[in-house]
Amino acid sequence: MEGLFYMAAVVAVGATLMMLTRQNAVHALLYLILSLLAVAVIFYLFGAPFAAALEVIVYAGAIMVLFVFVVMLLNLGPRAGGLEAAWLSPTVWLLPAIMAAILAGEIVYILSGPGLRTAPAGEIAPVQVGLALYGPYLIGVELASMLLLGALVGAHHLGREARSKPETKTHDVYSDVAGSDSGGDLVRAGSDRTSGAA
Amino acid sequence: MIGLLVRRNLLFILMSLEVMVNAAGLAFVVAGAGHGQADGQAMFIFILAIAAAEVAVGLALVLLLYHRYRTLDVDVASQLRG
Amino acid sequence: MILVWLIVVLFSGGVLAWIAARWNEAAARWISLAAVTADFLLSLELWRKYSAGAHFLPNGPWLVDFNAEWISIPLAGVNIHLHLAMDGLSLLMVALTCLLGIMSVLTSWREISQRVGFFHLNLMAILGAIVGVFLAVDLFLFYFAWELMLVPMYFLIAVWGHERRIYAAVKFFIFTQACGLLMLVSILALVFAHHQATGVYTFEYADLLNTPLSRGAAFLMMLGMFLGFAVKLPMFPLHPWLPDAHTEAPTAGSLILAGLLLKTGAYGLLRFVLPLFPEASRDFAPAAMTLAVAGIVYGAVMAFAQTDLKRLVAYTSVSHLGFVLLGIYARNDWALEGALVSMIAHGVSTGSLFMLVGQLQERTHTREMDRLGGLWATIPRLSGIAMFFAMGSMGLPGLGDFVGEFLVLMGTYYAGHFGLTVAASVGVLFSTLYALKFIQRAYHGPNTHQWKIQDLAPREALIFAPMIVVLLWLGVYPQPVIRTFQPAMQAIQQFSNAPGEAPPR
Amino acid sequence: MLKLLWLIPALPCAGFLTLAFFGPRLSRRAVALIGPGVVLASAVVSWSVAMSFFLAPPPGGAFVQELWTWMDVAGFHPKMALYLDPLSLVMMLVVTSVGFLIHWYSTEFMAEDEGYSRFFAYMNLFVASMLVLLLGDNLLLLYLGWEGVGLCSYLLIGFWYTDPANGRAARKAFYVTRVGDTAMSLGLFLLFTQLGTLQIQDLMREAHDQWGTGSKLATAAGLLLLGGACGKSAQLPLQVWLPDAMAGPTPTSALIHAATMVTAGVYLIARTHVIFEVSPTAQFAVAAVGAATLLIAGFSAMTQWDIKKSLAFSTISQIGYMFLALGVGAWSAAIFHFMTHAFFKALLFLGAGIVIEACHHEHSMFKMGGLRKELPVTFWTFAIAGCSLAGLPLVTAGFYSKGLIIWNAYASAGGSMVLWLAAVFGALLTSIYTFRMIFLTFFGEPKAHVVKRPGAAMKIPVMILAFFAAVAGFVETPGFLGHAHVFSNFMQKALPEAVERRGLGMSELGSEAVVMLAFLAGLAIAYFFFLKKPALQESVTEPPVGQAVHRFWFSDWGMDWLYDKLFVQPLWWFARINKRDFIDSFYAAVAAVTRALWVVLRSTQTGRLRWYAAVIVAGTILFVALALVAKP
Amino acid sequence: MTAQDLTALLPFIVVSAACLVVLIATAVRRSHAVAGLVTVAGLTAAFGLLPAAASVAPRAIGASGAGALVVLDGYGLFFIGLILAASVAVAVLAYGYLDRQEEHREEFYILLLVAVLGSMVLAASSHFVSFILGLEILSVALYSMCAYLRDRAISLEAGIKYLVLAAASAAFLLFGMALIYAEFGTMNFSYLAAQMTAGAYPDRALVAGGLALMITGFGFKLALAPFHLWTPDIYEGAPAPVTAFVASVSKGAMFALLLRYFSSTSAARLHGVFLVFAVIAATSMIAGNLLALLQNNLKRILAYSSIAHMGYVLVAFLAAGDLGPEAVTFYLVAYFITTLMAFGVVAVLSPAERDADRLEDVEGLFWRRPVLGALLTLALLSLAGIPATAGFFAKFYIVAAGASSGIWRLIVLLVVTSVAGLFYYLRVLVAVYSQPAESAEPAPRLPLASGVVLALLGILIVWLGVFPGRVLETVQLAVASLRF
Repeated sequence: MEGLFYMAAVVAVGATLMMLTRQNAVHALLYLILSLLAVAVIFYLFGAPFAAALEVIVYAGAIMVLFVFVVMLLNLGPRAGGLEAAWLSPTVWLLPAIMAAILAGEIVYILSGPGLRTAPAGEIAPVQVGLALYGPYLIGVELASMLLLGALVGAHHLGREARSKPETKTHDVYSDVAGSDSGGDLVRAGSDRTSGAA
Repeated sequence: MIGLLVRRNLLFILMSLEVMVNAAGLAFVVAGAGHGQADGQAMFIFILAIAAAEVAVGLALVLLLYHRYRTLDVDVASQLRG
Repeated sequence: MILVWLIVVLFSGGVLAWIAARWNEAAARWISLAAVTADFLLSLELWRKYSAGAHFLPNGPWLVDFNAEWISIPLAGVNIHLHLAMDGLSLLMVALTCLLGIMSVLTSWREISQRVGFFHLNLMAILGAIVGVFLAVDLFLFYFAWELMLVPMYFLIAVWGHERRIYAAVKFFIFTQACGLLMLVSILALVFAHHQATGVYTFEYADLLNTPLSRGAAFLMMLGMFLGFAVKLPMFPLHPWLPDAHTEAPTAGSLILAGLLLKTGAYGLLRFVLPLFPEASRDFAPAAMTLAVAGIVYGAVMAFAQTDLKRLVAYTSVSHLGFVLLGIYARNDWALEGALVSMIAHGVSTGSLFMLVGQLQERTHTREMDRLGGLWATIPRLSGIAMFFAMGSMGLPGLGDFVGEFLVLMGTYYAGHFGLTVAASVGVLFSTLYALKFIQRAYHGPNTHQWKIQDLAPREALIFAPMIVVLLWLGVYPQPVIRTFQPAMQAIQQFSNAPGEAPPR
Repeated sequence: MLKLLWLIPALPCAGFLTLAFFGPRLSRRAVALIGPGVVLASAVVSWSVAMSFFLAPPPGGAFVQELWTWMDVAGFHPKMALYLDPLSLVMMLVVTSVGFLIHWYSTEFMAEDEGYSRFFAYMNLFVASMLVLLLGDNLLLLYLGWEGVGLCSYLLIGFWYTDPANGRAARKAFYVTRVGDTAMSLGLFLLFTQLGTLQIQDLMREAHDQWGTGSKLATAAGLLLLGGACGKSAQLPLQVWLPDAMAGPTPTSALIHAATMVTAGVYLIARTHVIFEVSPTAQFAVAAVGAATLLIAGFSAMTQWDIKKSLAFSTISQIGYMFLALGVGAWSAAIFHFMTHAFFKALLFLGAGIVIEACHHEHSMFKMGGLRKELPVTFWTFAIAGCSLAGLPLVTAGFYSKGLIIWNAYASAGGSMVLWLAAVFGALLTSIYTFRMIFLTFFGEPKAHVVKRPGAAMKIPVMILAFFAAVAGFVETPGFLGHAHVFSNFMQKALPEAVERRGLGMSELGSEAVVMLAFLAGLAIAYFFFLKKPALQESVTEPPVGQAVHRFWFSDWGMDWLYDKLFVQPLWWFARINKRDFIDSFYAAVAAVTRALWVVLRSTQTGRLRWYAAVIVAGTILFVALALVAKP
Repeated sequence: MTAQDLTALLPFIVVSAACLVVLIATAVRRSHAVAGLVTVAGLTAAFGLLPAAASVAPRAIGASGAGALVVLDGYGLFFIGLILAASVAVAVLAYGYLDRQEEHREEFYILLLVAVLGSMVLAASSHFVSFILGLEILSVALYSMCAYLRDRAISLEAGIKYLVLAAASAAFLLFGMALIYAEFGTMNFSYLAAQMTAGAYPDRALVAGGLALMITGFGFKLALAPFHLWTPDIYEGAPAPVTAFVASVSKGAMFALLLRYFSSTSAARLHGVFLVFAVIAATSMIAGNLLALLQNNLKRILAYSSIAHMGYVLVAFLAAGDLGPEAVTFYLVAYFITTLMAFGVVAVLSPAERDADRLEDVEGLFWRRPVLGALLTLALLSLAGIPATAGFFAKFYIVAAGASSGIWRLIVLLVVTSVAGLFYYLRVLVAVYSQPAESAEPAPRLPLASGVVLALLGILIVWLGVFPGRVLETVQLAVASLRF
């Protein structure tokens, strides 16, 4: 159990670091997906299978796909590599690295306090999560749907083709992502799709 | 968080943002697991929704930036100063 | 109720003038003139009624009292009243305000030609705010009127001023506002100290009078309030705003600035600082008096050094107000009476000097003394009047200023400050320097620039005649003024002496 | 008749008001009528008051007429009241009479001057304020007259304002007198705070009761009053302004700088004599100042080429005599000398006026000469006045009054041999420069041809004054010459008697004899130097030492240069460098600092996204650290 | 979800419904008037329903195991009312403003309604989840609103900056919440308060760290000192009505939550947090006032002044005495009105292609458009704290609160910096009253609705300045309910 956790943690951190240093956007994306999967494993280990599943499906699946889609759309690929190199001179790295180190130190200090219970108390089944979602957090779900609606309308407005400049249509991708997430209130999701078409 | 400060490509900034939010989600799930409550995971789900919304608007902005300046370097868009 | 009328008449006059200006500008001037004269008559009527025997109302040394609910916050127990009250001191001050108000309207008859309506609105607003300051007895209302005074004055300087008006207006505003806020902090500290002692929030002057304060806290509060007033009465280190504000303000503006705004500072010291913090004022008195004398001497020397007429007259006000400050802090009967008389005399004499310089500027379009000279030949009557008021501001016996200065110096001497009295008398000597330089450069000497300007118009004579009469009357028979101020001064003395310490007779 | 006392100052005041407001519109004839007319009326009233005063002297030797209470502030209640006693009576008579004569004279002297009405307005104002000074019942009212007189002297000296030099002289006069006035006002404060009143009579009683002789307070008050007196009467430390005051028209010099104003100091000390009696040191100071001034002025007078300046110095020295008299306690002698001096000095000035007018405004005596034949009346009157000034024995008033003072300088309580010697040497100097003046202007070959003969209006006043200059002396004659004490008896009621001290080394006769000798010696020297062999003058002034001494005396013993360096230059220097008010720069500095801060902070707004993010992260790190470190 | 819960939530429901109606209406047929009308109607209806919700108050909704998500008490309702009123004003101003734009105009109203919903949730939230959700709804809507006018480069830039920085600060905020949740096991403010006051928590560092991280989130949203760098750029970049919304409603809602969070969890007593807030308040007052000194872009000046004003409110917040919360609430009311007025005038003046935010646009305004000039003067005077304006009494109240709890150093700093503040308000005033440059192009016609709103705001400023009594009572009622 312990070994698997540490291994997953190392993979996650390594993948993120690799993601940062890549010039090529696609490579970076792939590394990011890898780190997300590692995080999903950690979730599982902490007894949150439902969260792990969600992490894989929604996070790694939909959002990263979205990124890949945009990268493909703007075919950033290798061509942009040359530019990136110029921007990543070592001196640029110095200041942020120091800050990151200090912040990391602070957080480690905070976490090292006595209060944290390390061992997971046991598995929390998806049913409990579902009950919580539709018990006290019902309003949260409703609000999340409004949140996604706002994001949808905003993205639609911004993404719409400008009158003068050429542009590709990208907005239909979002609708299904937003739809799948909110889960419960399918009715609203349905209406989004229709508006998207207009 | 380092990506946010280092990379000038807006896309990379968005990706590092995603990592940061995800980290927070992880912290919540672990805390929830620690206390044996489902609240952590519920919170995680909401964080997912938030991340998704941010990404959606973020990428829309990326497209706009690309069409306007043909590049994703975020420092191009820094006319507002002083 | 008459007190409220005093303020309402002015403000409504201003608004009416602004509206009337839409159609014809002369109407605006007439309306504001009518408003101020009405107020002046009101104050005279009040004076006649109350100068006979100063009888007090039950709740303290007031002649007339008006109290109305204003802001009441039941939960927190804060209730601020619209409490206006008038005693001898404020009665005279209101009369002076109205008199100079009439003068300022008359002088700006021809000088202000564009945006007349807005000008008169501001003019009336300032006068109303000043009357408010003189009558307010509720500390919050006082502070409200005090801050309200600044804005119209700022507009007056910024819109109708001369070359560097923006700089001067902003400098004026920031100087006064900075110390005004300090005053606000000390007022609030006092209110909360009172709250701690008695458990009730009140801004009433009467209740706050005897709040038990620790020595250190009292000194700090007193200092805050003192600074708030000292900047208005340009005390020596805080005076640089005055010359700029005066040089750049239109004649009516500098008339009101010199005649009234400086008096609100002195009034504040008399009404609030001395009675509210008796011991602290007593400890602070020597320092304040030294600063006052420094102000007298420095003001006089600086006046001597100026070549711009208005700056010269501005510095004279610094010097004259130094006397007032000296008198206030000498804290005995003569000094206080002297301070009051010289306040009124200064208002009249410096006000007229400003009007004269304004007339001169209207005719010769310059204020630089070097380009003037030898005007006596072309405008003998105006020069004669200038000579009269220059003598007045020099403290020639027989005119108002002398009575004030003599009493102040006597009071200071009696209070045991021999050195200060000598220095102040040297200050008076320097006042001769600048007065004669003013006469010599502007009126005597050869007519180098062949000025051909027309002499005093009847309207202008109408302005200066009352001023000459008042100054002479003050010089020769100041008794009515002194008698009216007597009871108010008694009250201030009695408040400002720490219990047990006999008034320094 | 005494009730009309208030009319005396009121009449000239009314004259001033009418002339000031309606002057320009009135014709010259009307102005000539109003100006002197008013002063004549005032003179007539004062004579009638004097008559009734003699015939029915009011109880207690003084009459007080209260007009109104000036101010009443908790214990300090000066009243506007007029006080008449022998001292102020004599002064009043002299001022009004001599004033009228001079007014009459100036109707013609100023005939063609364009500021005609303005001149008479100022002259009337002067007479009015001088009368207020004399009749003032309390020191504050006296101070009012005092400053009024100072103002008029400023206005009149600077009368021809077109020439800046006159302006400067006028301002100098006013500044110096103002210095004196400040000292006097300090004296007033001291007196009031110590004795509780400024009403002169009560003041004198209080001073007598409360202060023992030699008390420090009395000395301080005395010295301060002496300071005021020196300022006004141009005595030693503050005498620089009188010679320059000659820039004004001659009638003003005659009226103000000879007869009346300059003696205001004498009047003040005489009026407050109790204070000086109480503190001998103050009294001695007065004597010392008097003696020193009369010598210095005497020497300077000898070296002047301008006739009016020479007369000015002679006035200073004569007032020195009066101060000497006051200093030694011979109060009535001082007033007696004042009276006689007023007559002959006014006459000398008027004569000089005629001479200047005659020689086409020529002031230098060396350019005049031999005017004896052309201006006979002027010559004779001038000669009488000159002799009276120099002290021609037995005939002239000057001899009696100066003789009395010189005798008292030795004989009276405060007197001493040194003072007496100084007085006698002064008399010698006086006769030298007087006769020098007479010989230079009236004798020798005529250098300037006479342009204008004096008209009747100028001749008659001069003749009347000449008569008084001669006759006025017999009122008070010394012991061996008929021993008439009319004047001193009359003054008895107001001023204490001069008390003889014991062990006198010489008799009054001896002192008078020595004075006569001095007069003759002076006459001889003057004759020998300035008429017989003019060449002799060069021989004295040629050698470097003589030249230095000459220049030193000429410039009023270098006092002018000293004061200029000591006070005037530093003030101008400070005014020049500090025109911009250095305190202002302090606030400008504050503004500059805030501006610099703004520039620094503005640079943080780079507009680059990553910089903003970096600042946020840094902020977070800082606050987390702060939260962790801070104690709970 | 009982009937009372629903009535309590009525305002939220109405606003969401309005948002959907606008969505559907635009889908059917794009018409600007309909969208605008529905929005305004929706908001006013929600405002109307407040008393109904108040009848049921105080209701804690979702009060099962995890503690109430949202609590509708007097305090929350007061702020919701304030937000709704302000949003109506913004909507009307936006209508006038957008009328002149060729952009699609209807989406703006949807985003506006979403943002309003977000801020309402914030004002009423008493749980981390509702807190973060409300914040994110508000922020996401604002990202798009800032970048709404897509053809303007500066709008795009503002949008990007706001998104990235808001997201980053949200991440920090979340992490802080996670730490506190890890420590206490509950996310509800009242439960947290109970545990914190009990002082039972072993791991002090964890809580302090968590709070510090959360402060970053608060600091960013309220544009307090170290986190203020984004404010001027976003204010200048975003269209004027959006800036008005950001400056007023979003800050107000956030401060409402801050006040609720800290006064309920009494965390402010922790010396560490008090010190942090004091430093923030001081730096924001200084930075805010100094940065604006020689600015000549009106919106940037107002941005910096809003930083400074938030510093002043923080001072009142730190004055925890009985007057503290009242002073904060009253100041926020006055601040809302004044900011809306100031930006409203800018919005009304701006032509189609760019915002009229340069000082030259305001040159001699008083002589060209006396009414607008007077209103702008009123706003500036109120910001400066001159008597007879709401700002004066608000500032007076803050100094009073500060004095009552004796935090003298901050009070003196407040006084000194507000004097520096005078300088740049006067600079603008001077421009308004100087001679109008002939070249100034004629300002666009004043749409009636915006005119009415601005006039109303003007009256409110004066009324609050002279007779604040009435409003003070309602404020006190609201605040009383805060300390349950």
